[in-house]
Amino acid sequence: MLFSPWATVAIFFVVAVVVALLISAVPGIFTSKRPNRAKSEAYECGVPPTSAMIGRFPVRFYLVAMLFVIFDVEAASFYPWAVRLRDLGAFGLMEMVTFIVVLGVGYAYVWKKGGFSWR
Amino acid sequence: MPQVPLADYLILATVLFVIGLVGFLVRRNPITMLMAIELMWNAGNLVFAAFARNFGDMTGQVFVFIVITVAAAEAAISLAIVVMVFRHREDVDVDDISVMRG
Amino acid sequence: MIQSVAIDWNVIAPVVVLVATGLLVLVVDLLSRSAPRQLLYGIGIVGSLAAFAAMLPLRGQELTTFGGAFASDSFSWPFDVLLLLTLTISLALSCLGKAEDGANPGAYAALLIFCTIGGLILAGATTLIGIFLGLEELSLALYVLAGTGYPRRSSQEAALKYVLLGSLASGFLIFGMALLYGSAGSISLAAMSHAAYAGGPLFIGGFALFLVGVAFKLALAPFHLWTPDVYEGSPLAVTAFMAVAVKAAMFAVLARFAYVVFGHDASALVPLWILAILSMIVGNVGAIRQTNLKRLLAFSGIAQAGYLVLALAGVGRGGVATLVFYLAAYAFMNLGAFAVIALIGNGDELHADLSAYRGLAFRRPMVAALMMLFFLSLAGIPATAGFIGKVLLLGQAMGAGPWGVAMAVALIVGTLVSFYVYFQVIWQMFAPADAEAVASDGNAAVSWVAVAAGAVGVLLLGIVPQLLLAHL
Amino acid sequence: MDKFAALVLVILLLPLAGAVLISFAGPYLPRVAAAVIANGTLLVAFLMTGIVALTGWQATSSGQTIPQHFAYGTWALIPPLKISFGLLIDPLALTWMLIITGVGFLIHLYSVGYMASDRNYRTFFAYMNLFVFTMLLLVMSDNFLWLLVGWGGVGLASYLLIGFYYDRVSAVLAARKALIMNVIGDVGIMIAIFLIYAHLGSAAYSDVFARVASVGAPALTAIGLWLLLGAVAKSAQLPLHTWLPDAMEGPTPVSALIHAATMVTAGVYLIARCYPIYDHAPVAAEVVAVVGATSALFAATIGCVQYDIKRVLAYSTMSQIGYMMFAVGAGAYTAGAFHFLTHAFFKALLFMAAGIVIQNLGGEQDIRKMGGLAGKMPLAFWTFLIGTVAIAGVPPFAGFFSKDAVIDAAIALHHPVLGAFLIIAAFLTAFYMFRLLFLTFFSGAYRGDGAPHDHPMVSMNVPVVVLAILATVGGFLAAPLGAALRLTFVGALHDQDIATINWPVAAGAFLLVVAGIATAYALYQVRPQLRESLIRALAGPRQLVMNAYYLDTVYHWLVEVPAYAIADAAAGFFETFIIRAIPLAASATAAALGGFARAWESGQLRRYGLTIAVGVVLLLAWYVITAYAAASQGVLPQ
Repeated sequence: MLFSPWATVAIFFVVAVVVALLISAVPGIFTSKRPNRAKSEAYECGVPPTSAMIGRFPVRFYLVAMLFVIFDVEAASFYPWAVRLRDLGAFGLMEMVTFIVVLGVGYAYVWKKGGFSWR
Repeated sequence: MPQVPLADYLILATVLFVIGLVGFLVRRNPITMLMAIELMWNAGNLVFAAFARNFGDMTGQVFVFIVITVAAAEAAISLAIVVMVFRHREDVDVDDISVMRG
Repeated sequence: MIQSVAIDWNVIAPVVVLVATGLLVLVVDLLSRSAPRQLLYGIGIVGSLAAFAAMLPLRGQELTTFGGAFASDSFSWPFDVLLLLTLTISLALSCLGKAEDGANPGAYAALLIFCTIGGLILAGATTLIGIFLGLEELSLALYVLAGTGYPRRSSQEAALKYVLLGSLASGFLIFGMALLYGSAGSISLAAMSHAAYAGGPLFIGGFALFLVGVAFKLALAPFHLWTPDVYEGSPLAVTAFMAVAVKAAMFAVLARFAYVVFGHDASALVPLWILAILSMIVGNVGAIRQTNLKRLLAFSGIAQAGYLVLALAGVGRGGVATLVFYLAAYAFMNLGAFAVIALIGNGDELHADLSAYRGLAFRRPMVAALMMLFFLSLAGIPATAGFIGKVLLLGQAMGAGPWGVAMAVALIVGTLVSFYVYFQVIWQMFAPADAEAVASDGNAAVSWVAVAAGAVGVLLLGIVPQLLLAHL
Repeated sequence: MDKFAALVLVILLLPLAGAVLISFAGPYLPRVAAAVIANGTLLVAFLMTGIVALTGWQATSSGQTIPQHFAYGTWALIPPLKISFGLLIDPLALTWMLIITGVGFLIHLYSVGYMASDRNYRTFFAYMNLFVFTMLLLVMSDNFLWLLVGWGGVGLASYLLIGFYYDRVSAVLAARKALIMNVIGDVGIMIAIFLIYAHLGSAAYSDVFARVASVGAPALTAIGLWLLLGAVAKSAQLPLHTWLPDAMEGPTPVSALIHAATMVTAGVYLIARCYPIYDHAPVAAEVVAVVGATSALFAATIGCVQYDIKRVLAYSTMSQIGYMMFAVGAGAYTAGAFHFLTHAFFKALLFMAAGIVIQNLGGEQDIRKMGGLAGKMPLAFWTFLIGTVAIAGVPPFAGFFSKDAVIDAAIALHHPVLGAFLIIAAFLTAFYMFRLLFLTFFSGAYRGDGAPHDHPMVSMNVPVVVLAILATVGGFLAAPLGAALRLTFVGALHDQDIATINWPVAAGAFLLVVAGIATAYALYQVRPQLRESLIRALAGPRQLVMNAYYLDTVYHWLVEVPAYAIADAAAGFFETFIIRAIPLAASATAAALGGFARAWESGQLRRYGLTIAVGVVLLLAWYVITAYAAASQGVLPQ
């Protein structure tokens, strides 16, 4: 009974959850917390900070990062396709053309709407 | 090379998954929460990959590939939304986002 | 070693048409300096109708393509029709003067269309990959759409909540799918039925997590919490779309999964029955004191999702017919109600507030009468589609053992509670108007078309249900 | 759908189309348009019904068979219940259809004049057309469910039309009373349908009647009695008749159409339609016969002492329907239908002639304030006279033949006591109708206040004259009607031929009729003093009868008073402790739950996430626990 697959799975889950919780909690438990003013100040290379630490987001960086991530990962789809291009033949070519057209329309749209301009 | 047993992968994946979940629940910065979610998704990927290797079957790996692609799109969209929401706010704390309730 | 992939273009014709329409909308928006948005949405509507035309020859056929990964069969067909209907009406409502589209109509229309494509894929998916891709396409586009009212803070908030919680739910879904894959050794649902027969922790754990992902999208309690906030914050036309299309597509998935995987033994679905009962309670009770109609309809949608689960109780062809019938009824009455909200305010979000309806029966008797019709149908009053739907659901549940009976009881009790909710709205319309009543003089023809479509649907299905039932 | 099926469907839907058109387009149409639509739809429907009837007649007499049953598909399929929509157009239904559309058209025409000055003119025609539609649905349906729809529909139309003068309290009360009584009957029919469905597994006539023989007599008797409850309420038979006299509050055309010619005979139709059930349930049939004959006599006695012209006619209607009920209860279905036919002619005629009198007297209905009107309103007098001799049963007018057919049946089918009731009722009918005639048109000079005037209106006079002709010659329809109905009542056990007259019985009945007329003549024309002394001598019984045997009072004490007492007690106790407490508790619970649901809906994203996580844990826990439970019972999968 104890070694039925269900018992295994129960133990398995308990272990996983406990380990995960432990890992999450360990830093909180073992770190020494002695905050002082200097520690909680923003680090501005030794110069006293001039403004609040939590400021505006650097939105532009995110924008570029997002676009990069998307197109980067889409580009990753080319690899398996390229490896098997010969086997896939004309069908594979057509498929990739369709894929690129769809991507291209999206790309053109982003461009036109000013997604790439460094405002 | 000794084969890593399937169960180890599963335990690792589950640990990752729960860490992601806990991270989602305890963090208040939406970016961090998104990272936690990515961790959960990738825990799923790990399971897929582990089973695919175990079965010697490609579909699991294809699935991983697709999940990664979708995850990229999802990350981009989430980031865009987070940026939109926090453009005009002082700090980034999801607990302050509760105009609607009840 | 690579088998040539034979694609039956007829099967995916509706999807192809919609993809082309979405791209066309984007291109038109790109090329013309100032295309009126009505033109873009008009293209979308035409594309939606074209996709419907492409579906007509598929009716009654049992076809698959992509090596059996995508099906167009008598099961998916009615769901596809509902999705296209919803797309058409949402696009129509988006044309209204005050409708929000984030000042970016091309992207807005394209996203609505891509959402629908996701729904079509979901309805036809027979493998986990199809389900995942369809679900994500639907969701990702909806996350953005929820935020298209972004000058409003509530819309921003809706998008943020939806995307974070939605991704979290997807995390469960993926992990669950991975375990299902592990239990079955394949991603096809047909293979999964063997694993289901064998039971076992991998399969059960996988299914439980999969169920979480699906229940989240269906807004089944306790995974429903996002629903009222997201419905309230999203632009009106998007809320209408979300309410109907997501439910239709997700119920297609859930039903296919239930029939293919649990066709022989539905005992593993018991938690789903519990979620349904919980949803009926939470949805109806939560709606009691809402003052925002979108929010009220969100809670109502939670309860209706619970009702819809009844259709899956008990196995048999009747279940799918019941499901489709109630979904159609639900689509008509919800789209109708949203169309009325859009009608009187010309798409303005202010008119989602209940106070805008005080005295409507005296200012706009025809509009108030139609709104009353939709709410009577939601309440399940005879001669409306909602009534017949509930009768069918009860019939389905009563033959499904003790859990079915429990759900039937919950449906009846929930319906009684919902009377209070819905009649309060009707009561408001007949209450004397405030002096500072919001102007409600919107009269656009396009919203009338949507309202009329809803009204005709509700009445026809309510009076002559056989019109639909005969074809299911 | 073939041509014939479409034609029949159009007959049914035309009045509905008229009602809808007048209702929705009415305010934008001139008054005359409403009248034209209402009359036009009915005239066309009547002509089409005539075509159907003649086609059927020709086909049958040349030995062919034509379809009687038209199926239009399934209306709803809610397994295992299947409700189809179809029409059954057999001679029985056609008899009723011809009267509904034909007499209905004449009464519509009459209303054009009668209602000319009413401010709710369009509403009136919309209601009237609605009534015709529902009545047609009732008789044309091929199953019990649509019959019930029509049955409820005519009740609704009747309610609307009795309360047509809604600013009169008495009219509103009368409408309410009629509705309540009718709903009692509706419930009876519903229960009957449930029983039919439970025992016979279908609600379609064809299925039900085919399977009747396979069901035991007790079940059929129960079904028959529940059906009878509906019939009694709708046809104003004992003991649910008290709404009919009050229903005279409605406009006179309404009384003529609904409360004389058509709706009140729905009970007769129902029992004739269900003849296989009653043939197999002799007890129920006997009850029908007893109710009918008793009602006939009962109402006739009351008719002798009433002073309101329309109330006299109302009681006479109840009495005549008693004849029909007796006939169908005894098994002489054809005789019942025949009496329905002639009664529709002469009773509609009487009401419409009375309507002319009432209108010319400025709304006066009390016959004590009439008198001597024969010369002043010749057309009304002559037509009323024809109606009177027809209903009294003077040959060769219509009533003679049909009433004789019923009395013949009573004798032939060995109902001596009930037959005696009917014969006495025939005597009384002759008496009270001629009393009415004498008091209204003769008995000295005019006794009313305002001067009587005669406004001849073509639209009112034409239908009256047409009906007068029909009331005169209607009796000769016996042979064709009998031949036609033989096709419906196939295999009926006791059905009687109506075309042959049992002359000794007829002569005896006629003598009684003459005696009745003579008595009326003696008391109201020749010797008014005798009448006065008779009234003094019989003051007690007269009081009893004048008050309709105090049945209203009995109901008041038996039903209303206890009901109100219970209600008061309930208000005192239940209301405080239970009725008010339950909603309070319910609303408190709902508010608490609602508060919980709203508090749950905190707007806090991370709490939503936490809820999801907890939900997942509970879900997994459920599966693990159930798996362990299954494992401990040794049925663990795998």
